Amino acid sequence: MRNYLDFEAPIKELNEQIQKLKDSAVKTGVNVENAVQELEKALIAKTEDLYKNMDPWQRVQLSRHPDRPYALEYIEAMTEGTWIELHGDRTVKDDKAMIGGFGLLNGESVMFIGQQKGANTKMRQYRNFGMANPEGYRKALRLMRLAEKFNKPIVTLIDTPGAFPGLEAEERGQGEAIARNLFEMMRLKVPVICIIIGEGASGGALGIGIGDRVLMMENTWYSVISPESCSSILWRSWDYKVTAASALKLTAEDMKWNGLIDGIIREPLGGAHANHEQAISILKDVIQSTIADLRKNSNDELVKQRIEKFCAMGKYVEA
Amino acid sequence: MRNYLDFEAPIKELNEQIQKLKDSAVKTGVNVENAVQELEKALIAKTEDLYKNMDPWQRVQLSRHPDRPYALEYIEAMTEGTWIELHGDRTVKDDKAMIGGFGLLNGESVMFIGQQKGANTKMRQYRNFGMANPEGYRKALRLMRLAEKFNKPIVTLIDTPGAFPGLEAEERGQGEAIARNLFEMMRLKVPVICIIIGEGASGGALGIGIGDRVLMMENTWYSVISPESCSSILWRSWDYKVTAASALKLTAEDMKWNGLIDGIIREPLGGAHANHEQAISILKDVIQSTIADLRKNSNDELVKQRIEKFCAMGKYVEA
Amino acid sequence: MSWFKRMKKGITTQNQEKKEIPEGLWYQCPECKHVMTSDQHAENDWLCEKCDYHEKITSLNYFSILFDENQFSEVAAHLISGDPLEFTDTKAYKDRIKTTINKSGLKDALRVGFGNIEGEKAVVACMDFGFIGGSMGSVVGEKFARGVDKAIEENCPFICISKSGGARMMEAGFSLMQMAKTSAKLTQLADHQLPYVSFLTDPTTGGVTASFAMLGDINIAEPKALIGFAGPRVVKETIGKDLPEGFQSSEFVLEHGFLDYIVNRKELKQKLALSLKQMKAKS
Amino acid sequence: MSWFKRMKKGITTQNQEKKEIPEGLWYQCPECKHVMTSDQHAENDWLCEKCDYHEKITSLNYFSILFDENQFSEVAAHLISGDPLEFTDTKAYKDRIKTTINKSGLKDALRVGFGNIEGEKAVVACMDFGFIGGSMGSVVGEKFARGVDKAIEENCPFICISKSGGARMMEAGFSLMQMAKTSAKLTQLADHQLPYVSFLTDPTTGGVTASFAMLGDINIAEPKALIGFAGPRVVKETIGKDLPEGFQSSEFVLEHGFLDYIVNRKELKQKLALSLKQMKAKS
Ligand SMILES: [Zn+2]
Ligand SMILES: [Zn+2]
Repeated sequence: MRNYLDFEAPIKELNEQIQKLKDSAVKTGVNVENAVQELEKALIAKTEDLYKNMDPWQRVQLSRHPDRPYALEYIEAMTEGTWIELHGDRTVKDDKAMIGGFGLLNGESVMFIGQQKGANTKMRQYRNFGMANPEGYRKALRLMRLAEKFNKPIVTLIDTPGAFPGLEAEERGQGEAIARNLFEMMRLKVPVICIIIGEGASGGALGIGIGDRVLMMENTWYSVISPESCSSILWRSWDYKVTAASALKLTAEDMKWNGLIDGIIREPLGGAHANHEQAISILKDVIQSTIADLRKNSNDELVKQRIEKFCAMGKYVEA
Repeated sequence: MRNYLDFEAPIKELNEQIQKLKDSAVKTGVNVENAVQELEKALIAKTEDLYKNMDPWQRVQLSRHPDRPYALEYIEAMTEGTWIELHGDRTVKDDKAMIGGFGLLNGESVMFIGQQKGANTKMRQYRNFGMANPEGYRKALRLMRLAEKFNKPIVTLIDTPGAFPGLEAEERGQGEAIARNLFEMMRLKVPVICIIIGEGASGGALGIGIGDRVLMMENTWYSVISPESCSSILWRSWDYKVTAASALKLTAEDMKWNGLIDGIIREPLGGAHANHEQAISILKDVIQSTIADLRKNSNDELVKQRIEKFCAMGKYVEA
Repeated sequence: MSWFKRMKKGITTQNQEKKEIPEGLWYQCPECKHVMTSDQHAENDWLCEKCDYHEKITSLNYFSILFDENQFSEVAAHLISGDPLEFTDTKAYKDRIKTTINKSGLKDALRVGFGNIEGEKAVVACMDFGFIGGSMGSVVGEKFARGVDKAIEENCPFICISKSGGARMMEAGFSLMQMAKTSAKLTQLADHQLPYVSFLTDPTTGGVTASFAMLGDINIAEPKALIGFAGPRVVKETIGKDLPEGFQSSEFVLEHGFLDYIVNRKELKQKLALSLKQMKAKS
Repeated sequence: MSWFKRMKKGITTQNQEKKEIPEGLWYQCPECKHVMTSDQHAENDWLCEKCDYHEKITSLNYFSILFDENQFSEVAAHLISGDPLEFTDTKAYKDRIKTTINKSGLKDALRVGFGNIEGEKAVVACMDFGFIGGSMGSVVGEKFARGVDKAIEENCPFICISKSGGARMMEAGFSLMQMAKTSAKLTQLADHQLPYVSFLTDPTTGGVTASFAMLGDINIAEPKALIGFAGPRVVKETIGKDLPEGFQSSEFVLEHGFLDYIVNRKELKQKLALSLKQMKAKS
């Protein structure tokens, strides 16, 4: 069963009507083809309309849609059985919220790293809701260095409500782990592509988010804080999340407009959750062409440009 | 009060006689100068004799002599108030059995690293008897890389009954931590000097023991296993430690003879424990002249020669 | 006892020039309740003379402690905050900035000075908690960047004194990217083999901890400072029970391997100068 | 039931050529007690067909699994142990070596092969536990070194299959320095951007764990292998209580972050070949 968000109600309704019509046709033998076609046309129009006028808070909700593909699904599908997951930070633990390993993308080896959410209650806990501990960031860095050693491009798939704010995470230096990644990712001498595929929350996202190209899928968000927490801190109430979502300028459009990301990846009509296969295929194409594009530069040039890009971010007044 | 080992009994006796004579002179006013001089001559002769005919097991005992200077004492004295201890592995913990930090040796900055034993019961526990955990080896490596960044020579002072064989040590990868140090120390692009100042037990010692010059102080031992454990494993009894000590060829003389270390540092008459000041002064001179010597090579040459040196170790038959 | 409170406020947010405090006012230590004159307190580097409690102080206070004869020139002093997102919560960000500048006498949450420490050149960046909780926005990032550039230009070490609640939410994505920007600048400093000392003071949390504050060649801290990524309240909510004694204190963070040493403010200058000397690269 | 015992001993220490086992003999799984013919067992890559128990096998067994058509040439096959220290415990080391060579048919505890794995060149070094507990002395170190040289010469990956009780005590200091030597050789391999896969099998402990076995670009292991630095008996004595269930098993070591994956022997060749392909450097 597909899940629908509240504002997806019109889509749900049309989908159900189509299904009902088809069911009745099976029973009665009446030809409903024309009626179905009409409804499907209406569905497309409705979906287009809905997605054109999406507000930031709705984007946030879509980014968390339970039917959305998670990192592993993208990676496994794109690499067609050639992905081998690699484990461990070589110090303390294997973090299940952070996955990584090489896979072949049309024959070319790529290091994929990503935050992984779980698809059901049990897996959500196993994956700690996609909230990595320090060992997750350290595993990611280890794997990035491995990729660098063999001159393989790195692709990170970002999807996290934040770095885990637990007791042991603090003990093992969550801050240090993220900081170290920012520093070391800046000077990785291979192409690095970072893609927000769901939630891009703050330092937890940025910890695997330093790349030559930082891209956001259409229905994702990326900011320094979630709208809910922002509301609670700035408005001292949980009721301003919609306002906060707008104020934070956290959508792909806004982030691109502000020059804080390099591009937007279009999703299938109705969102990635509506058509996994197409979302995967789009992502694969983008990754391949982006790698090809980046490979036109030497690795040293990439590092230099990467550093310069991030150094140029910020708006201030020379008073 | 000075401590004496069993076989140091003749020295103890002579020392006590001298003291008695001096005490009585104070009481009686009799001139004992000549008698004292005679006894002191005898003491020197006896000590020389004793130390000339030391067997390997006695060397092992000397290496553990409770009056022997430990790493911190050497470092603090050699650097004359310019040593700053640096802490932490940047991942899990600060290991008290492994110390490290920069100090100035006649104005020149040197990174000192060493295993530290405690001088009394409480400190022995605090220092875990000089047995480092994985975080100790990782702290050491972090500090070595820091020294490398600023092109400072590294001096390690080895004094350990072994890497700690505890449960958490295994959980956090004692084997990996030592292995990583062997690998990374091989290619540190600065002069590295490793000095056994007490016990050099197995991987726990080697974990900070990869250097351009590996030196042993006269009354120390360095081998793959302690004589006691060797006895227990090979003879299946704890009674063969003296035999094992001989069989293992673990003294400075034997290790030098076999080409497994680069040199021996003479100790003051009666051992380092008998004259800390002189032991410290000798060590300081050796370190300074060795650094000066190594600096005649480029750092790249040092790395190449270091790797070649260790690669040449081993004796086998081309049958 | 309202004069105690006033006094304390003066020290923590407005006391930029110790001379400005009228004589005869008093300071009460919040730890041990010991009372001393504010002059005595300032003379004592704003430590309690009885229990060594380290009062929060300003960037100018730190500069007066560190720079020889309190001589320094400011780097990028003129930068002030824009309002890149036209952000409004209960108040417009633009107005908040204006009010804060007027009230605090500060231009933003970071001040960068260039001068000598025991006769050796150094760039010191220092955060001011009095400016929106020492939060990091574009101005903090850019001043940090120019401080690093100055250190590279002068071929001298770079020191950053952190004191921050984290990111500045009103700059959202821009604020987040200052973590990346400051880290990027530190790679450039490293390429020049110049030492970077991170000095963490009470409190250092959030995005500052997760970027430049943890990236020192050596990380050092004042005693008993709060240092963490997530704030203690959030951690407590996450684990659903009370936090252990001393959690996220400097001493705790040292024990867990993230600090090189803790230094009393009275010994700061001397020890820092020695550390800098020790790390000066040998060519 | 003495023939079961004989059989098992044959498998673990003498079974270098599976064809040498007379037909009609039986293998009983020590885990689940399932009985199968030794031919079936060998056909099944020496796994229990019921519970997948991975029996200890020899270097030649592993080569038969890994190398295409079991074709390989040996590297430094002729090296045998000297007696650098003229070591004698309850027996002279020289005699121990001679007896072991005669009894095991092995020359020392490491065999190095060069051949193809799924059509790609590779050097595989593999330890034999049957030779003084797979202990590392000068011959193991030198063969490892020549294996690395061969990989560099052939510009191909290097794989080491570990199975060892640790250092060879009878070579004392020489044995210890093989940890340094093998690690040094791996820096040379790394300089050539050639992949090194460490494959840990039951048991891998002591000096081997604390050197080359933990230094893989990827570390992989067979299921349920014992992997540790200190042996479980020593750890138990140190902590003075029982060890937790599964302590130092492959699964435990994976969970603690030191293994990249655990692989069933049946999937070893295919998965290893894919990993090697993934790491082949792009120039
Ligand atoms: Zn007080
Ligand atoms: Zn079985």
